[in-house]
Amino acid sequence: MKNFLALLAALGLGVLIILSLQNNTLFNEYGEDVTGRDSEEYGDREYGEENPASGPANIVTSIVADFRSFDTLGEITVLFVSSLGVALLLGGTKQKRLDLGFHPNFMLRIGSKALFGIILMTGVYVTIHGHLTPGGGFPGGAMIASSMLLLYLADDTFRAKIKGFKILESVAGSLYVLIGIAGLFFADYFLENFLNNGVVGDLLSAGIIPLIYVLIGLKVGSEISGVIDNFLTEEVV
Amino acid sequence: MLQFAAIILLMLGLYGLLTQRNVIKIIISLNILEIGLNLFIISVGYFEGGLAPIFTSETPANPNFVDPLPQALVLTAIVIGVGTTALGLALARKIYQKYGTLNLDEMGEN
Amino acid sequence: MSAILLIAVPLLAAFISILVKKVSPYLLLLVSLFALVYPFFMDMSDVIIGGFDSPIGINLVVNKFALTSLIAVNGLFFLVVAVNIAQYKKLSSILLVALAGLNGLLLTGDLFNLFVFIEISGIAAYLITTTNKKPLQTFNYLVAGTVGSSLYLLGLIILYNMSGTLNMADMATFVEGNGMYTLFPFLLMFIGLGVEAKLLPFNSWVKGILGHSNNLSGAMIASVYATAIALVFGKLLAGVFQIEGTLALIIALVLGITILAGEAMAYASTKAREILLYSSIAQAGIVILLFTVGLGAWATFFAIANGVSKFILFGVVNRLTEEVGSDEMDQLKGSFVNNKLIGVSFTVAALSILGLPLFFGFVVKMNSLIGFFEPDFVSNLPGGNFIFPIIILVASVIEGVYFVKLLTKLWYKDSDVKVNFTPLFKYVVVVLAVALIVFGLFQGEVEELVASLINPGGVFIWN
Amino acid sequence: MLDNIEVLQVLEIVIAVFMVVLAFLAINSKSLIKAVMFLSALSMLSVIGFVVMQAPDVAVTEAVIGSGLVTSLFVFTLLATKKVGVK
Repeated sequence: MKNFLALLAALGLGVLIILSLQNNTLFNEYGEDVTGRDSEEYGDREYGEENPASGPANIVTSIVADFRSFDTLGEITVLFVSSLGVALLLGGTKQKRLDLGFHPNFMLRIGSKALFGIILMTGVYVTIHGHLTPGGGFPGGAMIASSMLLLYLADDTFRAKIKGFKILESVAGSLYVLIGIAGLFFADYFLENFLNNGVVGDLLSAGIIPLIYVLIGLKVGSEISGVIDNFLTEEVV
Repeated sequence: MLQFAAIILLMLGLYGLLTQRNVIKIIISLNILEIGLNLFIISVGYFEGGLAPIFTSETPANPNFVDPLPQALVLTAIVIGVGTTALGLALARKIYQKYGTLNLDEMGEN
Repeated sequence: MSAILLIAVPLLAAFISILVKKVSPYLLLLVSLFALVYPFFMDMSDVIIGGFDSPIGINLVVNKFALTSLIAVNGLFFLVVAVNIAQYKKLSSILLVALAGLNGLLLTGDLFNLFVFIEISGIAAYLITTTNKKPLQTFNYLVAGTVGSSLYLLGLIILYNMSGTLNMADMATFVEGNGMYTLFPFLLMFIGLGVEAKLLPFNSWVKGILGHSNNLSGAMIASVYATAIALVFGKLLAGVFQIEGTLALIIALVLGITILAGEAMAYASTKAREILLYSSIAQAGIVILLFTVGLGAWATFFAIANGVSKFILFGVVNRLTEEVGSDEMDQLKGSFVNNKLIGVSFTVAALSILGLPLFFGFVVKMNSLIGFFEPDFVSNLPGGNFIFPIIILVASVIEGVYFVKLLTKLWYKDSDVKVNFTPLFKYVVVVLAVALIVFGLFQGEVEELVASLINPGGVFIWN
Repeated sequence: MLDNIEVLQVLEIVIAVFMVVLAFLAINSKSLIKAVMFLSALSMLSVIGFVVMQAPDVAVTEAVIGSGLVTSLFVFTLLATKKVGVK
């Protein structure tokens, strides 16, 4: 009976979504052109243009870190508060490494350490090129955290220096807000880009956006590393 | 085609949430719901023949980009999803510590 | 001065506070005091973020409604923090984030940005409830909240697909011209927010959370968060979706059932905390009903009066429970005999919710009911002019029965229950109770204040 | 010879079907670790879906976060609650 009701609810949701979409073009040819939407103006520049309104060659980046940067500030706050929560729930004074049930052999240890550097570099690269190519602070930061994860897997007694993560996390987050407040003073608005946008497509372009993305990368990286560390420990009974 | 899959994933996620009695399974259902939602949001911005919204040296004049806004929204949604999943899993461990089981029916309290 | 500082400063403080653990409680107190005072000195103009005009960028909407909400919510937040922080120093950073999230909810003018702030304040709320030491109940809250916000996002995206905008003002224009098509997405968003606002049937988490609440989580969720979410509902219902016709009727009926069911369950319960939590479900229903039928100005003050009363009620009952070890009414018998001052304040808060004359609650309840019968009030519900005032009156009668039952038990003569309240808590409770009476006595002034919220065109919020 | 658009359409259908099947398996599988693996595979397929729909940024993020980190968090939780038979 309960399953039947659940099925009914799920079916109802699906049918209603489809019904509510019928009066527009989604089901004929996916969505429509961006014409008529607010997002028309987001891509309003050309490759090689000098100092446009928003600098990144990657339009998604220009939305994430420029037009709607405030959303992104909120987003890293979500990650921040959930990493605090994980630490609150799983952290404690008496902690030991979680027993993973296997001991890494020689190959795993050496291989992981070799991979650690490569993944870390990839993460940094993805972060720095976020305004030009797909990627940016979030996947870059997550890659940095994955490289930390490898260290944990390579050595079953490894514990990272949580304090270092905390400092990084705090400084990166504060700097993001401070850059926003700087915009209030150097330009007119919170989080406004107060540097020259440069040439679309250059590495050193897009004003404060690469800076913001690096901060996001560091913050996401340190937060997720902290979360992983908390998940890989348990209280001493 | 993918938007139908997205809607079915949404439905499956909701169904799982309503029927599953295991804490981990509930979080899995939540993740399925979120993947469906993310695919759905992207499909709202996509149209056939659209280009990925990145300027390169080969971008033609007057490029026909897909809608970049939903993509930015999904980036936000994915990160928020990780946050809630991590928190849910941490709570799952606390629940296990307290009740010795992950099954809601075996906890004797509700 | 820009309203953005109300969000930026708490966030900055939160990021810094994890490094300076020792001083973070003071930082929290300082920032929440700042957030309480700042709205009085704020410019009344919309704020643009990032230098791009809305709808390209995100904007904050600052108007009288936002100011009123900010003062009420930040005021309650400050009091809750001031009373409880000594006991919960560990949560300082999380509470700072919660403050930023709540201010963001009340200020933002962008529907997706609202979603982000719902998540921020939501996650902070889950973490505040972990202090109950009931992980299973917190988990249920987390799942319910996450599903709710996912449904909100789904509805929002369907609307974006139709209208191409995420900005509230632009969306309001679009909805006005395309009322019928926006029905289902609006319903999804309504359900999504309804989870947080404790509306039936999405409130299964409430009992687990508030039924086991402590000083901090009880006051936070039932008073601060409840007020904030109700006002966000008001912002959307009065500013973006002016619903009417069948949809309004369906929603109003759901709300009517929420009200009556909440009151009935409160009547049936014998536990003090459960009575209060079911009563807050009913109150949330009334506030949102008032917003739905278009009595926004009084609904705002209804929410605020309820928030103040719930602060006192939950604060006192949680302290009693902590000391006595149970929240069964019979166990708490006579608690007030040795704590007369607290008892009187509690009684004032309960009677104010009930809507007896002399109290703030009376002024708002009476004026809301009168609002239904004003000649220029055009109800957007068929037959709404009569059914809903009657529902509210019936609800008040049931409230009367169980509150009197609760009060007589708590004032019972012979008792050996002795509970010590901290002096600070005592002062705060007494000051709030006095405020309830003062606002009740100066009825005319309150009415003028509320009238100033309504513009000549009858449009209540949008400028 | 199939042209690009047709290949894409076929790919879409295949991905869509597999995603639904994987989601169904993830919900109905008895073993928790298998359910987590199905979820991870589902997330990986959704990455291809994002690429097909011209959203490379989202694809990269989902690949790293969704199918990488989230899966590892799930596995660690299962290890901590000793529900997996790894020893």
